[in-house]
Amino acid sequence: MVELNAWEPKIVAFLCHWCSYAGADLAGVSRIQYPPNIRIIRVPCSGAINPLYILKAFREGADGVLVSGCHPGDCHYLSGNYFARRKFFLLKELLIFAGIEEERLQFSWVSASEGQKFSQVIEQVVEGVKKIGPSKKGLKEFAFHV
Amino acid sequence: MNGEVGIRIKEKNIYVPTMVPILEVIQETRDIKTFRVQRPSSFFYHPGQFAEIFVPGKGEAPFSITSSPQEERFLEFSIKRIGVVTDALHRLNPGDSVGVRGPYGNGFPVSSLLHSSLLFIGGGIGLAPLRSLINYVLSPQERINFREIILLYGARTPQDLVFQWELKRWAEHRDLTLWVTVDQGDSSWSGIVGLVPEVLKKVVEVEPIGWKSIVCGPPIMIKFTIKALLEMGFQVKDIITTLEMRMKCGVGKCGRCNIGPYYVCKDGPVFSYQELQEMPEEY
Amino acid sequence: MKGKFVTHEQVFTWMERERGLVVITERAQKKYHHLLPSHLITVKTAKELFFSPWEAVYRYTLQGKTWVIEEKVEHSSFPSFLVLLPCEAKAILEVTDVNFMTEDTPDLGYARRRRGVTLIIVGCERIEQTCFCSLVGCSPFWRHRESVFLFPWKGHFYLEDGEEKLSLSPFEDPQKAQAVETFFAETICTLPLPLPANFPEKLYAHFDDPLWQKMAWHCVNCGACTYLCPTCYCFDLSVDGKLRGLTLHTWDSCMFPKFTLHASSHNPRPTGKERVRQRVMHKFSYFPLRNKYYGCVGCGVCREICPVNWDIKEVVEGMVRQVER
Amino acid sequence: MYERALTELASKILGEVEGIIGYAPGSLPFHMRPFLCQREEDIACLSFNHFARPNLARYLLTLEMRKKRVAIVVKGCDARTVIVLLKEGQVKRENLYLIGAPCHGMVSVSKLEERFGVLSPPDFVWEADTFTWRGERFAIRDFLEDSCERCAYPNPPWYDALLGEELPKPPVLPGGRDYLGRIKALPLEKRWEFFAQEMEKCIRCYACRNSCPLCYCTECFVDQTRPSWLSQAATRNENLFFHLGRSLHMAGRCTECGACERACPLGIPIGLLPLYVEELIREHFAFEAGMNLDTPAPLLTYRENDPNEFIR
Repeated sequence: MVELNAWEPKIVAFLCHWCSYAGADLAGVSRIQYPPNIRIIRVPCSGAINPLYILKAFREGADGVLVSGCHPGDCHYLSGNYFARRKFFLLKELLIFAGIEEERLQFSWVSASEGQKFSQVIEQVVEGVKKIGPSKKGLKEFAFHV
Repeated sequence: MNGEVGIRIKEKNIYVPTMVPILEVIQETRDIKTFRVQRPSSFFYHPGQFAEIFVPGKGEAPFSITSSPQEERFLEFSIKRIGVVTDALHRLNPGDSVGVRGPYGNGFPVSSLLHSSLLFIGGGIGLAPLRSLINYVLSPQERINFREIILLYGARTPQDLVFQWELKRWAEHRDLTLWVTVDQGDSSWSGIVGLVPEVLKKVVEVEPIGWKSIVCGPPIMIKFTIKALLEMGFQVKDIITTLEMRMKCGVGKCGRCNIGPYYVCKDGPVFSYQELQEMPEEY
Repeated sequence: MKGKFVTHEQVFTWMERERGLVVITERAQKKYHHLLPSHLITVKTAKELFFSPWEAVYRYTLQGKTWVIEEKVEHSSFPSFLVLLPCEAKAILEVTDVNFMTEDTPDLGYARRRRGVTLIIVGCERIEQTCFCSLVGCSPFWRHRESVFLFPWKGHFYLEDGEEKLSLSPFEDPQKAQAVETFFAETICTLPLPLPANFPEKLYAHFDDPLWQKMAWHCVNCGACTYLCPTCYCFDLSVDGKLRGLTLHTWDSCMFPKFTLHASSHNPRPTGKERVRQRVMHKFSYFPLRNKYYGCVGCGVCREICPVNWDIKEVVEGMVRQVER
Repeated sequence: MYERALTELASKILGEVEGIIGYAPGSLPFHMRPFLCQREEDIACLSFNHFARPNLARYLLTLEMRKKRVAIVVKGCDARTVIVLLKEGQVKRENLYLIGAPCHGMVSVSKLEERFGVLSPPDFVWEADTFTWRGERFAIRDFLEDSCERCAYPNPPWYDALLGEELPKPPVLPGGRDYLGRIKALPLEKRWEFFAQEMEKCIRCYACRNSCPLCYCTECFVDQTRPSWLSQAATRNENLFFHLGRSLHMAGRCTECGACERACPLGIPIGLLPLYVEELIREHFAFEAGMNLDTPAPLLTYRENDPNEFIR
């Protein structure tokens, strides 16, 4: 058994190529520290994220999911993040309605120049997820003992 | 106190495959590869049977065994890239391992073919199951049990011909008459051009008495080839073909591959045309 | 074999004592909640106890460069008794057992769970409007020599337990037992007649009947009927997990298009008509042709739960008229 | 109900249309079934009552029906579904003839059983909004299916012919019947417990999906293999994944007809999740599915002042 204090959350971060991914890059080259719990998946646009990606991430064992895109109005594809915002709003509210903690799924707008904000967001997300512990509510339950 | 049900159960899980290494991969055509895998111990089979191949993380699918049972070291499977499992298979290299379970199915009715002349007709990847039987009957021990042997093989284009190395060997084999045709020739092709059923009527001149024909290929080709064979005077019981179905278990339990009361995985995949005629047309 | 009698209390106390080892089906529970303990473990269908909705067959793991396959080891505690209705018992004994417990290729998961379980059949006092068991060779008092049979009779339970699987001490009352037998025989006479002889063969000949199209029209092709059917045993083997995962043995249904879809995208049963025909034909023709019993036990569950009132009894009766014509 | 109006209308239009998709008495009491009326002699079978549960719009999507001009009997919710199908280009207006049936709501058999025990059809005499059982009078409203208790649209918003007369809007529901409210009022962990318990029951027979006229994907995401989203094993979390995924696919399309809930053989209130999504959409995006053809679907449009507080 993993002891709770030894447990580190696994967080999947979907970052849009044009802003948040570049923001993460900037955080990296600027040597800004942030927790190493995230696994980044680069997507062309936050609007390209199918809510099923997020559910699937939970199913495969993510303790938290972060989705990050360009600020409203800054989308490389003009309006992708506006459409995304509606989808994410519904998804987030639906998960909360179904009894899943709101810290599990978080969103942020991070631009290419916001390396500092990126690291702050990651810190907040990791902290939030750490507070509520490992995810059990979306995970596939094929626990199997040989 | 517990009731013992009247059947003794062998403690072996039939769904668990044996992992074996791939020994060799041969690129046959653009999308067909032949995989030579190590033969698991106590894997004994007849020509025409198939095995389930398991690619970890991807799934399982049934493939006919294309090597002759007389090969002791390995099994061969010729596989076209078409779905999830085959796609994953095509990414594998010698040294990687796959799971094998089987053999399943009835195989060709070898005993009823004894002392007859055999007319093999294959289309595309349909040559794979035939190859097992062809090499079996061509082997020195078995050859005396059969009379004349003809193989008519067709593919869409010269690039789609599988087992070209084997075809070369067979062409030189004096115990076998080989006809190869393509639906559409090109500049490099000097052989016969035409659809299998037409070529069959044109070039293969046999008196159907004492002959058995074994047909395998895409459904549409089988359909018209059988028609041509009947026109040539073949009896329905002398035409043998194989069927394809989606299969999972391989032992007639999972319930999906039935055609009427017959399970293709257990009672087939080899059926005579006579048996086929009695089945509902749902394949 | 002559039956004996036990009191309600005897059965009740025995089940209380063996609680944890006794499982009851929801339908039996609903019918006999007033005679049997109310807090026994219930299962929705009898088959799911042996034929799990899902189970892992083996685990595969990539260790270094080799794949390791580890078989599933059966968990230890499992019930010893299953209380169920006659139709549900017939489904186990004559359909799912026949499919899974073949001598040469047994389904190990099913067989392991099934082996230690004694079926306790409780006969039906009342016949529901959805029942049609007499049509398919079952009856409200269907018994089997390897199973225990109970039937509530005038303040007692009539008990047939030739192999003494329940440690009850029944008393004999030949006169009363005779009365029970007479009651059974008389009741059976009043039930609808079985399907005509050779119906499986005749139905088989009507594979291409245009009636199928008409009958299949309003079926929505969901799997409710097959999943809740006590006899439907079709399953799927699928994998889950990439570098470390399981091969799963899960329920599957012939009503789903993916059931028979080839990798080449050809589907031998492309529309609802073929799939509905397969379901009916499998139960009333293919299965009996192979295994002599009908693949349907007439429990009527599918009639009850169908969201669009697609009625298998009606369809079979329609086909009977068609083949007799 | 409406039998006379139905037969009159049917004999008038049959010929003009190739078939009438309607309801006919089922094989069991308290059951109605979808019925395709194509010949004169079928007309007598057409009927409508408090047990016409399935949403018939589903049958417009079968291959043979798409090619034909058909008439279809629609309740308020079914008509809204047809409008969504029209909007999504699944059916053609010129191929449709909508027969509107003002609906008093569907009666739940299990609620009847709960009250009256084993049901015997001759005990009941049915009227539009009341019924008598062995001479005693009851209100239909007290025995409605959950999905119908919350209904706000008894009349089809669109029809070519109407059976009977339009009904007044049903009264605002008393608090006890506000399902969403009841769940929303629970604390997070209790909500989880509730859904976990319900999802545990689900066997993934897809009766909900297949009864839903708007679940018409040729390949549902649960059946996809590239990628494979979830396994076939009907475990609690996998089931929740399916129902969440389905609710999201229905976002801005679900007309709250409750066909999924009524179809569920295990009585799981599956409607809750899509219903909540629709409530959010109503509240935040001011949209209701199936009311007209012009308003763009909420997820195909946006406003700059959409909710943004949940994003850092």
